[in-house]
Amino acid sequence: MMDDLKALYQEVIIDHSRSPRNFGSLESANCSAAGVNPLCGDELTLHCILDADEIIQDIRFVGRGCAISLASASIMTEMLRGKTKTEAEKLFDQFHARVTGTADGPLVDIGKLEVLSGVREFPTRVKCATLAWHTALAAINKTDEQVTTE
Amino acid sequence: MMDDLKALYQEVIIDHSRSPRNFGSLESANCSAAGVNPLCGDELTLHCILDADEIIQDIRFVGRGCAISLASASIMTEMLRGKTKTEAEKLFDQFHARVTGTADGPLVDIGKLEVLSGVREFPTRVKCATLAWHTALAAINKTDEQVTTE
Amino acid sequence: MQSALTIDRERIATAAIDPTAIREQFPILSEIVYGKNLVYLDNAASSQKPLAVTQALDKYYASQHANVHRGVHALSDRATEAYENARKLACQFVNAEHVREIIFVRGTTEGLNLVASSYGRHRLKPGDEILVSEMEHHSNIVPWQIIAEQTGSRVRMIPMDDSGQIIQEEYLELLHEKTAIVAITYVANSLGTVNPIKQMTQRAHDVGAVVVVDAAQAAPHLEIDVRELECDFLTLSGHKMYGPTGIGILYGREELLDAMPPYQGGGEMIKRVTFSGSEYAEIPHKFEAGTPNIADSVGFGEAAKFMWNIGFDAIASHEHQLLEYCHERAEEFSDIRIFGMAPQKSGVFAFEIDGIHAHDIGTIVDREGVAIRVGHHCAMPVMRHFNVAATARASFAVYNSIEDIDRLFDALDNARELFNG
Amino acid sequence: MQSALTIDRERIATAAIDPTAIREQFPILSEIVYGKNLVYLDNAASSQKPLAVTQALDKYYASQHANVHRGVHALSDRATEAYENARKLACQFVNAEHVREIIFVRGTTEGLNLVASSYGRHRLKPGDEILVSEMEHHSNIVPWQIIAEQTGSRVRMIPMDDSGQIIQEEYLELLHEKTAIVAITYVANSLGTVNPIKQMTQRAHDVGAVVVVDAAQAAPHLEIDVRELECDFLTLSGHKMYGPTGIGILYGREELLDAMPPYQGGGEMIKRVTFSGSEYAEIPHKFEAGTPNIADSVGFGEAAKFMWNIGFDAIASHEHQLLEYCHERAEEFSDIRIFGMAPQKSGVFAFEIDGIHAHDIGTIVDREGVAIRVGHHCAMPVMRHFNVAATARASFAVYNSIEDIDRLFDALDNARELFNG
Ligand SMILES: Cc1ncc(COP(=O)(O)O)c(C=O)c1O
Ligand SMILES: Cc1ncc(COP(=O)(O)O)c(C=O)c1O
Repeated sequence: MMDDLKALYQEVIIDHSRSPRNFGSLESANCSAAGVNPLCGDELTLHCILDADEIIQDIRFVGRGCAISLASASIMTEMLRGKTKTEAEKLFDQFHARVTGTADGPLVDIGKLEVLSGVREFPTRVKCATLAWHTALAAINKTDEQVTTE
Repeated sequence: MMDDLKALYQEVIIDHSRSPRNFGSLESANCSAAGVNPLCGDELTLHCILDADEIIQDIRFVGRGCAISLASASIMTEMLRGKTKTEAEKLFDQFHARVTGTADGPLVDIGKLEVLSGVREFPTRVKCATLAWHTALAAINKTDEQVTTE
Repeated sequence: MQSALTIDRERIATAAIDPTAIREQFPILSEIVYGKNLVYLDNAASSQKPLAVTQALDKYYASQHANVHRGVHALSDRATEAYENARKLACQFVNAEHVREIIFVRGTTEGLNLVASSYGRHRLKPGDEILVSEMEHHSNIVPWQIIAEQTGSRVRMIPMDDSGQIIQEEYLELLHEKTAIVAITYVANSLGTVNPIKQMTQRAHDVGAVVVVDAAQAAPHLEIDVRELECDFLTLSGHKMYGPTGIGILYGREELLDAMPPYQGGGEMIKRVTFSGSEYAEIPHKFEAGTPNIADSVGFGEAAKFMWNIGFDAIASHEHQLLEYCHERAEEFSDIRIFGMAPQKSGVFAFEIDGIHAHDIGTIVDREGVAIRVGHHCAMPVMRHFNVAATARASFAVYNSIEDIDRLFDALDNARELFNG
Repeated sequence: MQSALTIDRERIATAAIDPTAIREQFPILSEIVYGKNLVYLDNAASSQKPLAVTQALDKYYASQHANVHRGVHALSDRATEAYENARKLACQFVNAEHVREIIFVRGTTEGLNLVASSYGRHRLKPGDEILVSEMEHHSNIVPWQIIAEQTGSRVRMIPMDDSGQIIQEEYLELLHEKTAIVAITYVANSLGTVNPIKQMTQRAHDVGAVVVVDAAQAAPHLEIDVRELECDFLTLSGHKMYGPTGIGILYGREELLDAMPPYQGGGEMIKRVTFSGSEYAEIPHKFEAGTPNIADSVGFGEAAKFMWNIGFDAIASHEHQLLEYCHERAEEFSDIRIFGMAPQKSGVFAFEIDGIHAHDIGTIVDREGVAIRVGHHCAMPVMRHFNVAATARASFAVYNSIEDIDRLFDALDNARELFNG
């Protein structure tokens, strides 16, 4: 089988997709957003608690989707807890550049998100990898509108 | 110049188109119809007097058009005066078959209409040659609707 | 159904169609993707085009093109003849009585919108009902929702059962004197179900409703006969039946089309225009405003001829064998769930695999050169019925072979390996 | 204007364009009709297509086709990329700011209907006024009449003078706070007049009206810049600018498109469909229901490149010289009357000959291989203005030459001979 498929579907990804972390609702959330990937109809709802200093105190999601989108949501929630809004945005930019292959200059360290960089070889799946992120940014920016990856 | 053009634009045709016979309105008409050739926007209105025996007592037209349509209207009115409705319809069928080249069997005598048979070589102009006829038949059949050659 | 071991390859090999010979007419089928020979099983989304069709386009542009209908010069005459001849072929394709009952549209979606907007606006009153089945493509739902909102009428859903068949008793229950329109698909794109159109039409006519048939998925597989079906409107897309993109047809019964207001306004569809008002042309021109898609209409006619040359019986039996083979092979695997088990079913194999999202399946088989469609197939209510977000779908055309299906099943093994180790 | 004797053939010969070289890219121009070499002067109705365009169609079907947007397989990806790349080219073609402001439509007629129906229904109130000039093509009149009737608004005519120019004072008189929409053509197809769009747009904006520009006849000749024009909507047809039939574009300002309801409903234009209601996708997809005309969009992009390669300045100056030459040659004849004498005029030569109906002229020159258009040119109000039923019209493209015009004038002599000889 092809290496790029193996790079995409690493064990970590399969694992996160089967047992997503921070999966569930968050009663006390003060910001939420829903995202939809019109490509496959997958939907994802994101809840988080943003404190007065714009620090993400807690973040959870519910929804269904392909392995890539679930793993991405799962890993993202792990990484965003404790980050400020600005840090979250910056991280997304770095992540986005990595999965679209548009990063220039030396590779920055994106931590655990690294496991998703195989998406680079699958342009049609970039939307799956970024859906959770778009939704999270909409939530913490308190954009009411539903997010789509189109 | 090409022979078929000369056959189409015979002197008789040019003459009829320049000085159409039976051109004008007919106050006492008991049936009328308007026809339009959407190809060029030409319009023609036909008036006639049909008596109790369905004989065309008088027939006149007004309108404007190309040489073919004016000549056809002019010659038609000359020929239809005195004919019965049924005779008119039969003559049209013969004329139509001649100008579309769909007549089978030996050529019937269509009298003066013969000068228009050059239209056969110009399929896009059949509508011009038959507009007056369609309108006349609509009039004597008392069809209210406006006629078009489409 | 037979078990996998007894698959009768010989029976299949003696089918009326030789896909290898047919494939030569489709240059794209020789494409190599990721180093593999392409296996194209996404035909329900859009089929590939034979050379006869693309060459007809070339020929049209190289020797016949001009604008149609209003010219007296030679090319305009040629173009008009080519275009109107395509209309005659389309008329034969659905066996309509009159050529003027055929309107060229962009595709099924436009055909349905034309009927919803023009017939709907003319006919629907507040309180009227439009029945739409649960298995419709979005194109046969959304236009009705839009016109219902504008006219105060109401869209009601005819439910289906878990085999993917319309529940006829429920349909009869829903039908009553308020039913103005019944909009149903001939073949369901997400399930393959072939609906009993004739029977449903008769019942609809009993209560005075008109029937609009979405034949997008029927056209590539079945011989369509609007007179036999007795339907009032029927529409289909060229690009799903070996024809070019951008063209399709709408059939409508003459009396209905005559009574309807125009859909779009412009050149070609008028008799006379003044600033105090305009008079409309006769059908079909009343519904064809503007310069039509002349070249692709010609290509559409060529696609119809391509299908006639193969023959509908041969097409149906070939595709049926592919479908049976698919079902047989699926039996080998306990992790495959098939969507759509209607006895009357055309060449669609929709499925999911336990624990692997359709989207991932799509990506994995793609790397083996196998093109299938994954997602909601523009049929979200069907997905909701089965409580899934997406399914995987392989759909067949005359050029597909038993080997193509084996390639699909081999590729599915890769997915299992990646996900289940 | 110079007299015929002083025609500067040298000046013409040194033009930036060599029609002979260009003609080789158009196979149809080698057609023989009635034993004569074709002279195609019916470009305003529809232009011919260069090999670059037809080859792009072939290439698309032979290596890239699948349905767009929703597939994860390789071909679907190629098709989507080809289609969205065509949208980028279209965006550059009209110099729009955002790619999402470009909607693919069948042609100008559909573009105008989309705006009339969708923007019109959203915006027009009883008593509102829509201003439409006297020189509009029917496609820019009838859609407004239809929506005016549905919304209780009113279409008013902006008159033109006998040179074929919009009377600006009358336009200013008509503009007031009830004016919701101004719909004007950039170039008039029956006269060649180039209208002062930018200036008219500014005046319309002063009273809060939006401006819809019909650029069908501008696209083949002028560099279009929606930001410079400041118009709100602009639409054009591919088939008049060397592209395939069945495709065109509508540009609309983002805020306006965002606020408008969809035009057609179906696949591709939704986010989510349920029987209790549907949510629509973002622009441009909201306005592109159903499978788009993918191949012809790609062909459209290729046509834009064809024009860029030649260059708009070269195109304009070449066509201007042909027009001047036509006017000069017309001066030789006292029986020719020209329609359209605006100082700003593009490559349209509309005329009549004393005592010979346009229709007869068309037939006679056709037999010499010369294709011109005769009739009302879908501009009946213009015909009424000049009190004629029909005119003859020669219209130019980059492949036309001075010889073509000589051939036309020679053929006109035949008409005179038949009628007066
Ligand atoms: C000025 C003008 N507007 C609109 C149209 C309609 O264009 P289409 O027929 O391509 O829709 C035309 C072409 O006939 C035209 O010349
Ligand atoms: C059943 C059905 N109806 C309608 C459509 C819409 O057809 P198109 O996209 O060609 O307008 C499709 C195709 O996607 C379909 O499968």
